[in-house]
Formats: sequence, structure tokens, C-alpha cells
Amino acid sequence: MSRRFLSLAIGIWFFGLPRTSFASEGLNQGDIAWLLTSSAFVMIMTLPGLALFYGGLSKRKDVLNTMGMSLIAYALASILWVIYGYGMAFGEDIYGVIGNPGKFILSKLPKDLPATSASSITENLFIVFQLTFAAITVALISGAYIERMKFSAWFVFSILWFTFVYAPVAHWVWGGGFLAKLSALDFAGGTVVHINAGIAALVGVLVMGKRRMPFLMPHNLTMVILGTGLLWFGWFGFNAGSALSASGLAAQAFLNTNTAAALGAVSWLLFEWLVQGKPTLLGFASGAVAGLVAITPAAGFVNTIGAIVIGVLSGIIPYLAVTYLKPQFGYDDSLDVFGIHGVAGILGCLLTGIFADPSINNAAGLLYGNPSQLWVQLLSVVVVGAYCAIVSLIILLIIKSTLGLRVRPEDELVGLDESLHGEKGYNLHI
Amino acid sequence: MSRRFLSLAIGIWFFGLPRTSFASEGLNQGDIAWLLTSSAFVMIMTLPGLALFYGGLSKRKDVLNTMGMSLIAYALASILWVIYGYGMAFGEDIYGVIGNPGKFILSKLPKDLPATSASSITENLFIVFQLTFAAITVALISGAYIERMKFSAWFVFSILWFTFVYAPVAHWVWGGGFLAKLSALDFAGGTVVHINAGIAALVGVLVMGKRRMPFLMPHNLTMVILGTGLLWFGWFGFNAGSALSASGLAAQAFLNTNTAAALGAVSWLLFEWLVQGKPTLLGFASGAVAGLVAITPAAGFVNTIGAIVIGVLSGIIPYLAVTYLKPQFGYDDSLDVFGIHGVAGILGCLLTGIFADPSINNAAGLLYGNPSQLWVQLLSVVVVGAYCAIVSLIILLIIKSTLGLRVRPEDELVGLDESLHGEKGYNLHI
Amino acid sequence: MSRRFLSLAIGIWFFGLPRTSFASEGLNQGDIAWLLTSSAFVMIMTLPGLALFYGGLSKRKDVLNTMGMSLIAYALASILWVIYGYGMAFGEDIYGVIGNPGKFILSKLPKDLPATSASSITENLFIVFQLTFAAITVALISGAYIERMKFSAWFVFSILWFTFVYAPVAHWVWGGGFLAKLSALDFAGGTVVHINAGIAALVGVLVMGKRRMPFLMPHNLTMVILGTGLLWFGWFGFNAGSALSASGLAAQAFLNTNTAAALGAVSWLLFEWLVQGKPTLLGFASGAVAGLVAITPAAGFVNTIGAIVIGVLSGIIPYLAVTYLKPQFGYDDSLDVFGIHGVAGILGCLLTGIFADPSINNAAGLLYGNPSQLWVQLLSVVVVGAYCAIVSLIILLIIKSTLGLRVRPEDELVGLDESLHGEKGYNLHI
Amino acid sequence: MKKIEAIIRPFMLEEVSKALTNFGIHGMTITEVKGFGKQGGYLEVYRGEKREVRFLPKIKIEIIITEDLVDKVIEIIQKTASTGNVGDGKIFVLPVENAVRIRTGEQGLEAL
Amino acid sequence: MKKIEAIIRPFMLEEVSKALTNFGIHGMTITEVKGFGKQGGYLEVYRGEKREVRFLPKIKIEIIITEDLVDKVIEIIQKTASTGNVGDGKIFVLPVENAVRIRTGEQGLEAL
Amino acid sequence: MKKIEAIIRPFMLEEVSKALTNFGIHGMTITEVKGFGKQGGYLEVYRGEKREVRFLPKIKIEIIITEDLVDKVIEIIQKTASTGNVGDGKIFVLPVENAVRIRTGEQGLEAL
Ligand SMILES: Nc1ncnc2c1ncn2[C@@H]1O[C@H](COP(=O)(O)OP(=O)(O)O)[C@@H](O)[C@H]1O
Ligand SMILES: Nc1ncnc2c1ncn2[C@@H]1O[C@H](COP(=O)(O)OP(=O)(O)O)[C@@H](O)[C@H]1O
Ligand SMILES: Nc1ncnc2c1ncn2[C@@H]1O[C@H](COP(=O)(O)OP(=O)(O)O)[C@@H](O)[C@H]1O
Repeated sequence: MSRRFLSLAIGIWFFGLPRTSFASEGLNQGDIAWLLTSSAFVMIMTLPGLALFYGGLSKRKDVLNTMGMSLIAYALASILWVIYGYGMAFGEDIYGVIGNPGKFILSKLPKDLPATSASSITENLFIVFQLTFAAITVALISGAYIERMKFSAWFVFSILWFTFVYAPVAHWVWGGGFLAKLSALDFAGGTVVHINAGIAALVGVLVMGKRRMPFLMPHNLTMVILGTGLLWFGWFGFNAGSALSASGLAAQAFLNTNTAAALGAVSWLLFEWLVQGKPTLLGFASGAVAGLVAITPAAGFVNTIGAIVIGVLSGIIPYLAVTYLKPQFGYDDSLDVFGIHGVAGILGCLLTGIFADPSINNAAGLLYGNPSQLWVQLLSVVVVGAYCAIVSLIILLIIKSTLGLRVRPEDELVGLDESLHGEKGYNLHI
Repeated sequence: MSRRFLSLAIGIWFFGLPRTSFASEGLNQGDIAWLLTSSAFVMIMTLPGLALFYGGLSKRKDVLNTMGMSLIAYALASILWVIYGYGMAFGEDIYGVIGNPGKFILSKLPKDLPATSASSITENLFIVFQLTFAAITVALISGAYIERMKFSAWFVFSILWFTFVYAPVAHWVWGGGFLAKLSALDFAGGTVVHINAGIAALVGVLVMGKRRMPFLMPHNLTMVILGTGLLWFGWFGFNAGSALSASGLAAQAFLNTNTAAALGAVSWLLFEWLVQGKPTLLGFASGAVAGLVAITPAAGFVNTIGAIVIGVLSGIIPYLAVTYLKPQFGYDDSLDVFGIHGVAGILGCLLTGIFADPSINNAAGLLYGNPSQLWVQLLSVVVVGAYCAIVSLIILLIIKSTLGLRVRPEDELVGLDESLHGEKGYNLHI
Repeated sequence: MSRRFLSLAIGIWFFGLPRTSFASEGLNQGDIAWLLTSSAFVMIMTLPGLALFYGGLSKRKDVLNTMGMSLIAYALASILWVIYGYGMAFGEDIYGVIGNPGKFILSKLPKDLPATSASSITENLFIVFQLTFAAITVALISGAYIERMKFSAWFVFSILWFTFVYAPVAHWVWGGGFLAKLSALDFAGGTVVHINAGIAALVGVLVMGKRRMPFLMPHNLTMVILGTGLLWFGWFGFNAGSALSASGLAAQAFLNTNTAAALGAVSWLLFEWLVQGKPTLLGFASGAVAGLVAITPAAGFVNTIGAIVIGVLSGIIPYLAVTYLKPQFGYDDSLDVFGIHGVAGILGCLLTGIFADPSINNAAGLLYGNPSQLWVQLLSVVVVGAYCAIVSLIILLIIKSTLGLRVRPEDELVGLDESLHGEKGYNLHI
Repeated sequence: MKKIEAIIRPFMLEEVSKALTNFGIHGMTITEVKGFGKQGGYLEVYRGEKREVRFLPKIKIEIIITEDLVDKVIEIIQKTASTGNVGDGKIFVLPVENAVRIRTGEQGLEAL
Repeated sequence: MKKIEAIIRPFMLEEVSKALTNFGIHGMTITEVKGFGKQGGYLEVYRGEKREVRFLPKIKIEIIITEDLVDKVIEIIQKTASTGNVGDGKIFVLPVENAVRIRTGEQGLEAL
Repeated sequence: MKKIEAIIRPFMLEEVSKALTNFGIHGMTITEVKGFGKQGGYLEVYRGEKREVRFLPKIKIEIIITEDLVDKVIEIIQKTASTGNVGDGKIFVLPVENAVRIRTGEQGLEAL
């Protein structure tokens, strides 16, 4: 039922081999300890990690609103996940499309029940861990929408998108849905989290149109660096926690994550240095995040060489997307959610289909004699991308024609902190 | 002797049932791993978590002093705890009132000794974990006193309050004292930490009188959000670590913690939106902290529905306390330590007596047929509140008549950073 | 092969006793969980911990460059470690001088292979954990060089110093090299990390000469406090993780770490209060870091009394070094890397030779009847110091005569953020 | 010589300074200030405590120019900085008696 | 028209601006400045390095008003901003030749 | 009475103020401003988006003094603040009609 274990079942059916060398016979406190820790790590990615990363990149007059979008997304997803989200994503599979939301967490769930019969962690722990993924995915989208959107519209959008996009897609890929059955590889959320968020971001900015001041003016880059650090740190829980065990696989995912992030950061910085004459810290931060995104689907499938290649490419391809694609097409993706999360997510998803090394996790990519995996990966990109685009569009149009999506132009100029929240980020005069 | 194990003993005596499904036969590395992690998590709540939360809410000219109060409280408690604090709180019980401080940590303590014979973690680990609770409790109080108090007075207050209030109360509730014997429920510190700090806060501001500039002027709300994030993160160690094991109980406490925090945040924000017309980020942060406080005593006793109710109420009752009670009575609780920690602490303590679900942790509240628990909870609020109020008052009056409590009025106007520390928070001109 | 296990082997040969009570028979998930966690903790020390600590201490116009030096050091070390660094440090010993770099991580490494036959954690996990130590060591040096150095020069310096200083020294002390064979005690990196970085710092500032504005003007002390908090937090992974197990030894190291940090902070603050009339927050932070540095080599060898003495001294000796030694000799160590890391590192290394208590970890110091240990400690200080000084000097002179080390004077005045990176830390006007 | 002091909305600076540069002004100094005027303030509420914020962020532009340019410069600023809403700001003209270029020591009109 | 420039202590702003508003002044601009005067500075010590801080935070209030109000406005500021201690600040009066309201283009007295 | 307004480079403040104090000036006010002049700006690039930054950080020093000191003060500032490079800044002299010391209410020259 649960994500890794399900793909384990499929793995066995596919390859006739057990997936990890740690047989889980009953609960294991070591695995539980690591998953408790990982859940907290993923939580810190959104609150305050992402909030700081995005907040530092926003204009000073919009910093609280920008941070608030991440915060409220985290809180709403937290609440909805325990009420029906987990059921929709990981409940009993209905035709490969959705989980049975009847499995309400509100109904009695014994606290020591294993997540599955083969599982070494408890189901309530699996709920917590998965919750943090749902929350960050919604929050990620906000980076594209900032400096123009009504807070009420974002509030409603978060709820609807969580329900009608995140939960089903999580079910398809991790909860036993049709993509899981096709054996699409997504170790920690390249498709479910990053492509999903990136596409929703793109659709949203097309629907909303440009900001009045459509340029990047990071009001506090030290805050961006702090946010990057917390994201990087938390990502170890995101990726190594997705092994669902304290194991050599988790360690490999950890090492791959760090390697790809470091290479993404350095290659973006060097590429920019070459092209534009100066190495920037924002470039370092952007490359690190791109590297982290790209390694996400691959972390528990590739070896170190795979991680190195993924890292290098993720410092270059998203750079090109952000620097050339965006101006070319003229969409106003405020903080490059599509350019970084969407593009690096797709990159990572496809490269997983190339570099997956069966000695790591019993899944082989193109380079290990399994070219069909690449097609499956491509299919999952297309299917998730298309579904997300369509449903996001519908949600946005409904909100646009009821609440309205955008604030008044004068509120945009004055800044959303003052106009929507009646607060100021900084009061430095007394 | 140690806190959870003691209540376990009582639990067995009461219900005739083992408390967790993980029998601890000897040390367990998984449990140790989680408690090492949890100790670090609770540490980060104070330093820098609380320091940032309080520092961001202070005026710019007082930011370092405000942060410094938390820092020095953490450091002093760290030192005193290993010298005599642990002994007073968890040493051999003397008439239910205090532990035998003869159990000095300085005396030889074998590094692999289990905390109790039934315990799966070592005693030195239990000491570390408990240390972080003592430290944050003292630090919490400072939020009420800021922008007026002498640093020397705070230094001495920290030492005395730690010794004469924290250590005894911790003994009563967790160390085998009389409240433990009455089976008062306090999973992670609603009474010992939050009510205790809240009452000391209230008494202190009444003794010291109003500031010269008695209003809230948060100089950096992004810092407050960062602080909130670190508190939320660390609270997972606080509450889920209090299971003293990597177990389903820990996971349940984790889930309850996140649920209540999210609901506290959202309900405060929505309530404020309704009443005052705008949703504020400070409201979100305040509600999150109130939710975390209120779930603290309950985290390992209630089920998810209990956590939801506690979360919703903690976004509303403390809001009313802060917005109506404080102006009504006119006390100058600078950062609402009483209004948030005191009020939400009492709320959570009582609700634990209502919602405690025996299927979680063998303790039943009113709703599960045990109305007497509510009385025990009320009793523990009253006893701890009264004791804390009286002893805090004595300590404050002694300091007032010797060192003096308040800085000179002109120092207050100029700001405590310059006048007491000769430093400035920010030097942004070069 | 791996560091602790090697010293275990020596320990047994020396004392004829097993080192820990947890015999590692096969992998243990609890130990793995704690080491995964510890690796993330040490990572956060550099990125963003150290970057914030140093960044807050720098002038506003240099903040990004200062942070960037730590960031790029972390990323470069991450990359080089998996390519050849680990092999050089922990590969098969060649004449006690260096490891065999043939053990490329790029070659196939089974993900579940134990680090050594006796080890309870996997080798890929050991690689990750050790990686974070290499990274922070390089980053530490940068604090001495800021506000004057070319970014390109730092980039190249990081690579060369990592290769020719860090990797060999790590091999000598931890990887089975000649100092390990002499049984020099360095639990978590007093010699390898702090003395090493401190000496390189001193040599570098002598080669580069004074800054145009050679004074300390911390542009954001709240950032320094945040950085201090993250360092303190991460240091639990640094020191308690170095037990390489979730055990009573880890807990003892944790407790010692916190105790020494708290005492370092309080004694620096009190000493300054006494001498200069005001207690400063920067003093608290500096003392905390000095205490953490000094306890690093000792954390898993001394008992609590040892930790207390080390803590008190580390708040005073480095204070004197920074306040009197530096002005006396007139070198411009921007952020006192030598004065704090170097001096406290030497202090801790020697005190380990005095206070090592055999009941903690089977190693005895002077006070426990083994005076020769102090000589071994002194020897390791001298050898590492001399080697580091000479090789660092050669590296710096090579860079000086090719790329050049320093920026142009006008770039130094305008600030390195603008001149080298074309970015500003803060854009607070819109 | 005169000094033009214009108080404008912060986000109008870009356009105003572009217009002035195009006209040929190649020296000015700006300051972040806060203004209070007919434009209503707004309410900040921190934990239920209401504070009226009457001082709103503005930018002050200072330009020292020769007398003959004053009218033209005023016109340019007035046109580009105006949104038609209360709070657009004000322009003031003050007499200046001398100017010195620090780099060279030149005085008077040559220093501008 | 005259310009009143008053340098006051930061935490006096609230009272001064209230008094001025009550009197009927409905336009002013403030700037965060740093002042150096008879008031002694204080010592900052960073890791034993002493630095005398001579420039202390002040607020500059600028008000452009008609000539007849000058004396009254000075009196109000002087009274409300005074604490009797060194460092209370100064008030200066400068001539102003013209004023323009950006929103409407009105000139002279009407622009105030 | 005259007002000297000098725009200088930020890191020249220390020296200038020291020189002025030595000369006997014991009152001045400084403001962080941004200046635009002959000095070229520089390019900031955020994720490939280029922005020319034309306004560079400067410090404005304001000193109100009696007429007889003006030339000497200008000379001191000009000398100590000059690096010889474009961007060193400017000094302006404006007329001042009155001064009041807030603490005492003294007016005119005595207030300085
Ligand atoms: N008398 C004045 N003296 C100084 N500054 C003024 C004066 N009147 C207005 N200002 C400045 O001009 C700004 C705009 O003025 P306001 O009255 O709000 O709008 P408008 O100029 O459109 O009528 C104010 O915020 C203030 O900074
Ligand atoms: N001659 C001056 N020119 C400009 N500003 C001045 C002058 N004298 C004083 N000030 C400003 O007034 C403030 C208060 O002056 P100070 O001499 O400290 O106290 P007081 O005015 O009470 O004698 C100074 O900090 C400075 O900002
Ligand atoms: N006409 C002017 N009005 C107001 N400020 C000016 C004027 N010209 C120059 N400045 C200020 O003086 C600074 C230096 O001027 P700039 O032309 O760059 O160099 P320089 O004075 O050496 O020729 C500018 O940044 C600006 O702040």
C-alpha cells in the first residue's frame, strides 16, 4: 500500500529479487528513528526553509506575503492530509486512479500498526513523512505567483490543488496507481513534487499575467543563502528518508544528494562566470536547488557517477531555461519555479531512466540495458504534466471568475505586506 | 526514576497494562539515536529558535539584549543542570517534594548505564534530553521581561528560578514527586514548562511595571518566522522525543504536534481575518506557537481528533487573552508569554484530562470515562501555578531590593543593546 | 581502516580491552540512523551555519563574498572527496603517510558494505560523514582571509589545500597514518580540523597583508547569533556522531560538548564583563565557539569534570589571544580563525592528554597516570602545525605569483560583493 | 544655482530618473524618507494592538542645477512622477549659494 | 515659504508629530539620520577592539510651511522634543522659493 | 548662518569627521544616501537578468555653521574626502535663516 513497499512488490514481480538487504521483520527502532528525523527534516524545508528562500528573493515590500504563502500551504496541507489526503493518496487503490479516501486518519488507527505487513515503520509515521511531501509541493508553486496574487485566492487554490492534483498524482506514482504499476521510477518525488509544482507554476503565471514590476530584485540574499542551506539540509531527509529505512540505500541516497547539489551549485556558478563574467551567489544557490531537484527521482537508483552527471547537467540546463527560455516566451514566473523545479524535475526524471543502476536498487536504466525505462519515465512526465496543467487551469479559472486572482494594481505597487496583511517585514527605525 | 518510566510504573499499577509495545530489554540503539536527535532538536528551539522569535519581536534597539536573555538562560541552565539540577529533579525522591541532589553528575556515572533498569536509553542521554527542557523553560520567561530589565538581574534571576522553581516542579511532575504519584498527565511539559514559565512571566511584569514604550513593534518579522519554523521543528524532538523511544507512540506524538500547530496557526489567522479584516503573519506564528504549547502535555495521550480540537481552540483562546485580557488588566507582558504560553499551557493541560485516549498511552480522560483525570489536571495547574507565583515573587523582590530589576529610564529609551552591551544589532552603513 | 575503528584496534593493542560495550556484529540500523542524522548536522554547520556566522561578522559590503567562500569550499570539498579525497585519507595506508587514492569512490562500492568488518555502519555512510568534516575545515579558514581575497584565488586555494593538507593530515590522525599509530587522541577533529584551519589562517594573513579597513565591524549580529546556534546544534553531530554509534559514548560526547560550550560562552562573557565593563553578545558567541572547538578532541575521552575545566579555560585563553596577542603582533586575522580555532584547538588537544578518563573510552591522560599521552598530544600539535604551515605557505605563494591573491584596493573599498559578484546583500529600498 | 527637492513614490524613481537622464541631468542624490500628508496612512495590527502608520515610504530626490533649468526639471518630475492619486508628493525649490567638486576643488557652476 | 529642519531624538517623533498634526500641520517628511554633537558618544567593543561611536541615531523632520507659521511650529517642536538633556537636537530654518504638488501641478502656496 | 551639504564616499566619513572635529566643528548630521553622477554605475545580474545600478551608496554630511567658517570647512572636507577618482562627491552651500537648540530654546548663533 505504502509507496516504497508497493514499488518493492512490483520490483519483485518484475525482477524476481528482493529490493533491500534489510529484511523488515517487524518494526525496527533504527528505521523509525531515521524516519522520525527525516520527517522533521522535510518539514524544515518548507517552514522556514522555502519561506526564507522565496522571501529573500522577493521585493522587500512583499516579503511577508511571499513567506506567508509557503506557511499557509504547509499548514493547510498538514490539516487536509490527516483528514482525507492520505486516504486519497495511499488508501486502497480504485482502478489505478485514486485511493479510497474512506481510510480516514480520523478513524481509529492503532499507533503501532506497521505501514504494511512487510514494513519496519509504523503507519502513523509513514503518514507524517508523506505529509511533509504534500505540504512542500503546494508551497513550491507559490514562488511563481508572488507579488500579485490575492491571499484569499492562494488559500483556496492551495486547498483545491492539494485535493485534485497532488493527492491523485501521489497515488498514481507512489500509492499503487497506474504509473506505479508501469514501474515508473521516482525515488523521492521528481514527478510528484517538482514536475507537478513546476507545471502548475507555469499555468498559473500564464493565467494571471505579468506583475506590475516584473523583475527579480532579491531584497535579502543572505536570507536566500540561509534558505538554501535549510533546503539542502532537509533534502537529506527528503531523499535518504525515502529509503524508508536506516540502511546502505539511505546512505547512498544521502551521498548522491550531496554530490548532485554540490555539482549543480558549482557548475551553475562556473557557467555564469564564463558567460557573464562574474560568479554570483544567487547562481550558486540556484544551481544547488536545481541539483537537488534533479537528483530527487534518482537518489536511490543511481550510483555516484550517475549523481555526478545529473549534478553537472542540472547546473546548466535550468540556467539556460531561466536565462533564455523565459525572456523568449515572456511569461512572468517570478522566482523561476518552472525554470528550476519543472525543468530540473523533468531532467532528473529522464536521467533516472538512463542511469538507474540495478546494483543500487534493482532497477535498471538505459545504460544498464533497459531502454524501455526511459520511455516509462517520459510517459510519466507527459501524463503528470498534462493532467496537472489541465486541472490547475480549471482551478485557476474557477477562482479567477469568483474570488479573483490578482490584487488591485495599486496594492501591487505599494506592496502586498501592507495592503493585504497590514504588516511590515522590517521596522528598523526604533 | 526517570520521567516516562515513572509514569509507566504508575500506568501499570493503575491499568495493569504494559505501556508500549516495545519492551525495553537492555539498551536499544534505535531509541538512543532518536533521543540523541531529539535532544539536539530541543536545543535548537532555544538557541537560536526562541532567541530569534523573541529577538524579531523586540524593537531594533533591544534586539541583542532580548536574544542574549535566551542565550544566557540556556547556558546557565546547561551548567547548573549537570552540577545539581538533574539531581534535584530526578534524584531519589525525598517525601515527594524534591530529588536528592547528592546524585551529582560530577560523581562517576558509567557512560552505558541505562536510565532505569527498564530503560532502553542511557542515563547520561536522559540527562542531556532533560537538560534542554530546563533550559528552554527559563528562556521562555524572558519574553515577558524584555526592554526594561537589567542583564545582571536576569542573570541572577535565571539561576535562582532554575534552582527554586524549575527543579522542584520538574521533580513533582516527572521525577517521582507528589503530582506524578497522583498520576497528573503531562507528556512533554505543559505544566512544568509552559504554565510554569507563563506564571513567572506574569508575576515578573507586575513586579517590574510597564516599559517606557509599552507596545509591540516587531523590528523584523522575517526573523520571527524563522524562529517559529525552528520552534516548530524542534518541538518534534520536544514532544515525540518525550516518548523516550523510537516507536509508534513517538510517531503519534509527532503527528499530533504537527496537526495542532497547523490548526492553531490557521485558526488564529482566520479568526483575526474575521475580526480585524486582515490575516497577519504574526497571527499565524502566534497561533502556531499556541498550538504547539497546547498539544505539549497531550501529544502522547490523545488521538488525532483530540489534536484537532486542541489545535483549533489554541488558535482562539490565547488570541482572546492577548487581545482583550491584557489591555483589560493593563499588565505589560512584552511578548505575551503569559497570554500564549501560560494560557495555552493551561488549556492543553485541561484538555489532556478530557481527550486522553487509553488506546494511545493507557491513560483515559473525561471522554473516555475517567472524569477524575480532569480534576487531577486542574489540581496540577493550581498547585504549580501557586507555587511558581509565590517563589517567583520572592526571588524578584529579593533581586529588586539588592541589584535592582530595571535599567535607568534613559537607557530604556536609548535601547538596551547600546546601554547594557555596547553593541548594535546592525551596522548596515558600511 | 575507518577512523574510530582503527583507534579501537590500537586501543585494544594498548589496553587489552574492548572499546565500547556495543559489540558491532553486522550493521545496526540504530547506529546508521544516528550517523545519517549526524552527517546532516555537520553539513548544516557549514552551510548555512558557518556562512552566517562569518557573514554576520563581515562588513555589509562584503557579506555575500564572505558567505560565498564557505559555500564554495563546502561544494568543492564535497565533489573532491568522492573523487579522490576519501581514498587519500582512508584508503590503504602507504608508509603511514597517505592513503591509497586508488580506492576511488567512483569504482563500484556495494551500498551495504560495512565500513570495516567490525563496523555497524556502511562504508558509504562513513564516506558521507567524513566528507562533512573535510568541507568545514576548508571553509573555516576563509574567516581569516575575508574582505581582501580574490574569489578565484580562494577557489584554487580550496582545491589545493584540501588535497595537499587536509587529506594527508586526516590520514595521519584518523586513517591509520603515523599519528594514529602513536595513539594521538583526537576524538572529533581538534588537530585535523581546528589546529589545521587555524594555522592555515595565520599563514594566509601573513602572506596577504592587512586589509584596507582592518577592523571588525559586524554588520549583523543577529546573523552571528543564528550562526552560533546552528554551529552549536551541528556540533552535536560532529562530536557525538564521532562515536560512530548510537551509544552511551555518543551521549557522553553530547553532554560534554554542551557543557564545554556553555561554560566557554559564560566564562568569556563574564571575563569581558569584568575586564571591559560590559557583557557582550559577541563575547558569548565567541566563547561558545571556543568551547566547542576545545572540547572537540576531548568529547569522547573526558568525563564531565574534564568538560567543565576545558569549557572554562576556552572562554579565557582564546579571549586573551584575540585581545592581546593579535594587536601585539599586528597580523590581520579578520575573524580570529587563528585566535579562536587555532588557539582553542591546541588548548583542547593538550587538555585531552591531561583529562582523558579511561572509564569513558579506554584512553588515559596525565591525571589518570599516563603522562606520556600529553607528549603525544604535543607532538601531534607540532607535527600537524608545522606541516600545515609549510604546505599552506607554498600553496599561497604559488597562487600569489600566478593568479594573485588580493583584489584591487578600490574593489576592497567598494566592497567585494559589488566588485567580484555584481550583487548586493540587501536591497531594502523597494 | 538652485536645489530641487522632490518627494516621490518609491516605485516611481526608476521612471523619473530615466526621464531626467534623458533630458541631460547627470547628477542627483536620493534618500529614503518617510512622508506624511493628505494621503491616509494605514493600520498595522500586531497581536490585536492597532497602530496607525501615518508615515509612508517615499524617495527624496535632490538635484542642484543652474537656475535656467529649474522650470524644465520641475515639469519633467511632475509629469513622470504623477499617478493622479493623493500621495504623489511634492517638489520644492531652494536657493544654493555655492557648489564644490570634491575631486578637483572646482567651485561654482563648473562643479555641477 | 520656509523649510523647518528639526533634528530630534528618534523616540520623540511620535509626540512631536502628534502635536504638529493637532496644530494643523498636515504635511512633513522624515529621514533617519545620525547626529554628532555635544552629546557624548559611546564605546562599542567587538572582541576587545574598541570603537567610539560618535554618531547617534536621530530623526530629521522637514516641513515646508508659510512664513507666518514658522514661529509657532518651532515652538511646538522645541517644547515637545525637549527632554532637557544634551542631545535633544536642533531646529533650522531655510528659505524656500517655490513648491509644486506633483499630483496636480499646482505651484506656490497652494501646493503646500 | 550657512548649511554645508557634502556628499562623500561612505568609507571617507571616518577621516572627514575626524578632520572636522579637530578643526573644532562639534555638530553635524549625516544621512545614508545614494548618488548618481559621472561615476559609472555597475551591472547587477540576477539569474541572467541584467540591471544597471546607477545609484551608488554615499554619505551626506550636513553642517550648519556661521558664515566665517564656511570656506575653511569646505577646504577641509574637499581635502580629506578626495581620492582623485570620479565619484568623490560634491559640496553645496545653502543659506540658513535661523537655528534653535531644542534643549534650551536658545536661538540664532548661540544655538549652534
Ligand atoms: N508641507 C510639507 N512639508 C514637507 N513635506 C511634505 C509636505 N507636504 C507633503 N509633503 C510630502 O509629500 C508627500 C505627499 O503629500 P500628500 O499630501 O500625501 O499628497 P499630495 O502631495 O498628493 O497632496 C508626503 O508624504 C510628504 O512626504
Ligand atoms: N552644527 C550642526 N549642524 C548640523 N547638525 C547639528 C549641528 N549641531 C548639532 N546638530 C545635530 O543635533 C544633534 C544634537 O546636538 P547636541 O550638540 O548633541 O545636543 P544639544 O543640541 O542638546 O546641545 C546632533 O546629534 C546633530 O544631529
Ligand atoms: N547636480 C547634482 N545634484 C545633486 N547631487 C549631485 C549632483 N551631482 C553630483 N551629485 C552627487 O555627487 C556624487 C558624485 O558625483 P559624480 O558626478 O559621480 O562624481 P564627481 O563629483 O567626482 O564628478 C553623486 O553620486 C551624487 O550623489
